[in-house]
Amino acid sequence: MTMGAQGTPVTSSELLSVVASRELVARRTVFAGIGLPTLATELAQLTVAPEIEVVYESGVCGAHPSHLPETIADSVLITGAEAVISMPTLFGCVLQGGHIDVGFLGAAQIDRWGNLNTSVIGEWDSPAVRLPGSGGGVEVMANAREVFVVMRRHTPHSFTDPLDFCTAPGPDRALAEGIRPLGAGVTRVITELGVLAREGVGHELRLVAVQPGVTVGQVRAATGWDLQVADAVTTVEPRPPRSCACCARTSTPAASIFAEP
Amino acid sequence: MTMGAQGTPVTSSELLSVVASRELVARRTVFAGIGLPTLATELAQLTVAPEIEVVYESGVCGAHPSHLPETIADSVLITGAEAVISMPTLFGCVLQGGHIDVGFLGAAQIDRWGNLNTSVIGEWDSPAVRLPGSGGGVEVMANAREVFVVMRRHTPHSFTDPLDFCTAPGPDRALAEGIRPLGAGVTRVITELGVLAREGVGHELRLVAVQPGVTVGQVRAATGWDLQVADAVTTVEPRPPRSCACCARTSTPAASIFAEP
Amino acid sequence: MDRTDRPHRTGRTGGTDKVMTMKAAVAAFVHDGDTVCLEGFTHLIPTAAGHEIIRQGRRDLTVVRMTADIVVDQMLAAGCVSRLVSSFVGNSSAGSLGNLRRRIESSDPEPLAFEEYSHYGMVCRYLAGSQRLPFHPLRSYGGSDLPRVNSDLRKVTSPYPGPDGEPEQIYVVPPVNPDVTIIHAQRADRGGNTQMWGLTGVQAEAVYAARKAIVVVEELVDDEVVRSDPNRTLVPAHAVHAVVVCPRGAHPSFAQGYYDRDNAFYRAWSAISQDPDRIQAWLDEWVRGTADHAEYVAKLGEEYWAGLAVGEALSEPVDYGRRL
Amino acid sequence: MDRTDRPHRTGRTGGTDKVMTMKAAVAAFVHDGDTVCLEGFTHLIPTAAGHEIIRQGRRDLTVVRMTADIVVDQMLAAGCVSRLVSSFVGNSSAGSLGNLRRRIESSDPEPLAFEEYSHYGMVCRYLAGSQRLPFHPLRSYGGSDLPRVNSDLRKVTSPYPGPDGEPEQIYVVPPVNPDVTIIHAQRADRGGNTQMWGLTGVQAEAVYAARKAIVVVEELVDDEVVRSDPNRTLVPAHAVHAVVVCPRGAHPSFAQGYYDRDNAFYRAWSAISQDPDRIQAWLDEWVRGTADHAEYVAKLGEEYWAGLAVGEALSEPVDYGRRL
Repeated sequence: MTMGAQGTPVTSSELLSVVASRELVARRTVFAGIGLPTLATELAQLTVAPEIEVVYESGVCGAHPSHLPETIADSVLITGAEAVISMPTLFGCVLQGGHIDVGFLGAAQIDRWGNLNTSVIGEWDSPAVRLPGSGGGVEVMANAREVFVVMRRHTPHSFTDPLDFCTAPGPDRALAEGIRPLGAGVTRVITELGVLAREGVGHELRLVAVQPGVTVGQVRAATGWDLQVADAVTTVEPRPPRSCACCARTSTPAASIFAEP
Repeated sequence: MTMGAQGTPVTSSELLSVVASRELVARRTVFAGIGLPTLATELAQLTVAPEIEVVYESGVCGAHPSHLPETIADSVLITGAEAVISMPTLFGCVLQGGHIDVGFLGAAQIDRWGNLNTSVIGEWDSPAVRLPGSGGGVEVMANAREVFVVMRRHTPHSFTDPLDFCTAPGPDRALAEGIRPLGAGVTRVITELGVLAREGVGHELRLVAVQPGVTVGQVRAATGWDLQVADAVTTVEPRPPRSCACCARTSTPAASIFAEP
Repeated sequence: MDRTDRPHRTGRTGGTDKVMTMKAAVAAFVHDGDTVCLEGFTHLIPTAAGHEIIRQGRRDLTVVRMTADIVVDQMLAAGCVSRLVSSFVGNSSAGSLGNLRRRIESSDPEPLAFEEYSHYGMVCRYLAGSQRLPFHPLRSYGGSDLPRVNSDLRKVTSPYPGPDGEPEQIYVVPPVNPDVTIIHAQRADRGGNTQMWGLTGVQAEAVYAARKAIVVVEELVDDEVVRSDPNRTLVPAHAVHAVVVCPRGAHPSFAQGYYDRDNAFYRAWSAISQDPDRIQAWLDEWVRGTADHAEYVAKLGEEYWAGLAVGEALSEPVDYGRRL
Repeated sequence: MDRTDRPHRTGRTGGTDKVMTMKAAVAAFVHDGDTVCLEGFTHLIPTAAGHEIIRQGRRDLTVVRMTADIVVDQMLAAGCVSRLVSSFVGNSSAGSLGNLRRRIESSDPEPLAFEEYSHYGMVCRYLAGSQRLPFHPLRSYGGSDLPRVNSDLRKVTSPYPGPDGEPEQIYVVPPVNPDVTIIHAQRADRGGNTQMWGLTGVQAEAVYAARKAIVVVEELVDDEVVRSDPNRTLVPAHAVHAVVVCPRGAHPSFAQGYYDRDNAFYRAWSAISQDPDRIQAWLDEWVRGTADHAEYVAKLGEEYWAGLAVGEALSEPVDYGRRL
């Protein structure tokens, strides 16, 4: 746990969101799913990327919330929004139609190509852990121009190859089956240890930045495959800039927003 | 031209509409396309079949018009309606979804199986007459439980076999191609000479009623194939019952409603 | 059956009065072994209907729902469900579902057949079902393991050349046609013309896909209210078989403009559902121990509901015009 | 190009000001040889946009429109169109289209390529186009001669067994992706969030199917008006490239709540379009002879418009609620 600008404790969730939000600079439309991605996109819009348009997985476009939303379906996202669209329009026309620049996903497992597992740990028929499943993850991966992944825990169990199950495949797996997805798949993975990046089809994830105080060796040791490392690995800016200012714009205390479920 | 109840002239359109509207007794949902079918369904709802629900090809359900509508898209059908739905919902969910009991169609040509031509007279590539085309006719024929056809002119050119072109095929033609439509196809044809009926798949149209003063022989002579005739041919009730009452419920004179375009 | 058990004709033009009690509607339209769709994407979740299904002790249901959340976990705990078709099984972002996980991970107390789709896969199943299509195509699943464990995810070859001029394959999903779909909405008229606002999800398609449909509403309104804004009617009367008036019936989810989401309950459920005994006690007290949803609402108490109250934010009216 | 020719950033949160003149929008987004979709099913027909295309002398357009009616006949007469994709070619129920018939029946003065679909075939082409699907299935065309003359109507075999257990075939249509779609609507904000009511047809899908979209509106409204009723926004800003303010731009069709359909004009057109000289004279006077739609409106005169005026019929507001 690090400390925020005003001395408040910064949880891992907040740190991940802040780093993720920075990556959104210069992107245009973002698709925000359930959980951490919502926080990251909200933060981005309120801080480093005010021009991005966030489309929520609930169907809200152009939200102007009176309070910082707790979920993608929070009623404050709907009241005063520019548009609320149905699921067929959202997934069919907006996402599959190719209007999304960046999709945000979480996962229990990720492999070196950015394929994601959100279904089961263990065997499908008798899983050790039943995870929430695809949600819109399969669609985000297939249709967003690029995908950012936020992983809460960077361990060899979550960064593993092969996956126990591939729920949302990146373009390499899709192409191997003869199906051509629209986007590049995962291009950023943000964890509590650092940031991995991937160029697109045919490329593996590479370590490009570490969190303050974390070494390249630590990240490689926490990764379940032989992780590639960029020539110049940078260090993530430690202080979450303006995140507290953004929370101050609303009446919701940061602590409640960033609480782990 | 015959005379209506109150001595007003009854045009052929009005007569056709009145006869057609009577056939709607005991039907539940009716799909009303452009032109004459609109008049027939409006009349039916206002006279002999007040319980029928009319779904207009424009997307209006449960209309409560302040004035007798001139078209399926008349603004008086929309204001005060119970629902207005989009084209994808109308054609996809309501019509193709199987919610329509009776569809109403017009045509330039009809054959003995109730197949319809609304595309061209003559050859497709260099037609003598370019007709309006399918509209929703292909869908109405494929998806309504049964189809009523109103034909303005009963002549060997319009009652012809084979058709110059089959736009909207009945189930016999569809089944011959291995495709199974939902409904029975055309079950009633109403003309200025009489009423033809058809039982469903495998059956031809049969003359079941003649307009007052018309003989079976005249109808057969006006039909371009050897028309089957029912054992007991009835005569159509001559007076358009309550049709003027229905017009009186609105502020539109009957004459303007029933004028030929 | 009392009079409210079946729709009866009224003098209402072109309409049938379909208002029934929840008890009567569930008795009439939800049977053991049925495929029951409950839709509502985080908003307007038909919780009260799920509770009545529990009260009436339905068994062996196949539940179809994009986001299987608290109400599904409760129905699982009550032993109503033998098969689940879903694209997200979790307690929103508040945690996981104890009963669901025990059923799938340990067959405790009995196995649960589970068919996993993606969100858009579910949407396309409703689209196919509502439109009477044999399948619906979607640009998902290429390279996924889901088709390996779900044989209903299949491919067709497009009859048009792909962007590179070569034949193109695409995944398709089959239609779903539930025996009954149940949705919750803000308001309807007695005939079933149903108006919703805020998040509208996939409810209209889920209704059209079903053989029968129950609409549960916060408010029954006069025909004139509905007819003042026909574009707001997302589900027309012809697709509805029962209208159930059940205020606050979407709790703990929300009804835009009526009451807010009960986030505390979502968090609490994650704890309750970890413990099979606690959840049975909860069901005994709040579902099996209440006669109907009105009693559940009263038991929570007005002070509780005050905490979920919302202020007013009215839409600006639009003008439909009238002929002069 | 003047400043209004291209969207420019403003301080508006998350939005771009896309307001342009009709002249600038057509100049920017409609080019010779383009595929241009004009949608609006009998209601909100983008006539003024069609007139501006005529004024700017576009050539060799492929026009995509379900109901090819007066505005298409006019564009044909002006020589703008070489190909038409449609499901109904007629002057509503008022008669037939003279130019269109001469072009197709007699190649007079030049041939017109014509692709005939059914209404739902067109809808499905927009659905496929808007969803980036390689095709969309529909239960039409079995036994029809249309597939014989339109090779884009094709069949696929469903990968699921049919009702009789045997393989099932179904027709499909290909996507349509116009270079530009133009629609008319009641109102939008400066960013392009577009609200429509009354008949809404297939406009949203036609916009999403297009590479660029122009929305022509009766009224530009403040953001707060749109945001008071987000469910009314059928076309969100992200799908719109230009907003053109053009009151009465749907004449002779109607704009629900703004003005009624000009039935007399529909009937008059059937006569005008029978005579090639009369239609050119009409175009010279009313289109080529007017600088823009405002001049066309003024030329008709206030008395004329008074005959199309409608009274008020306001929708009852709904409550979106606000957090307390």
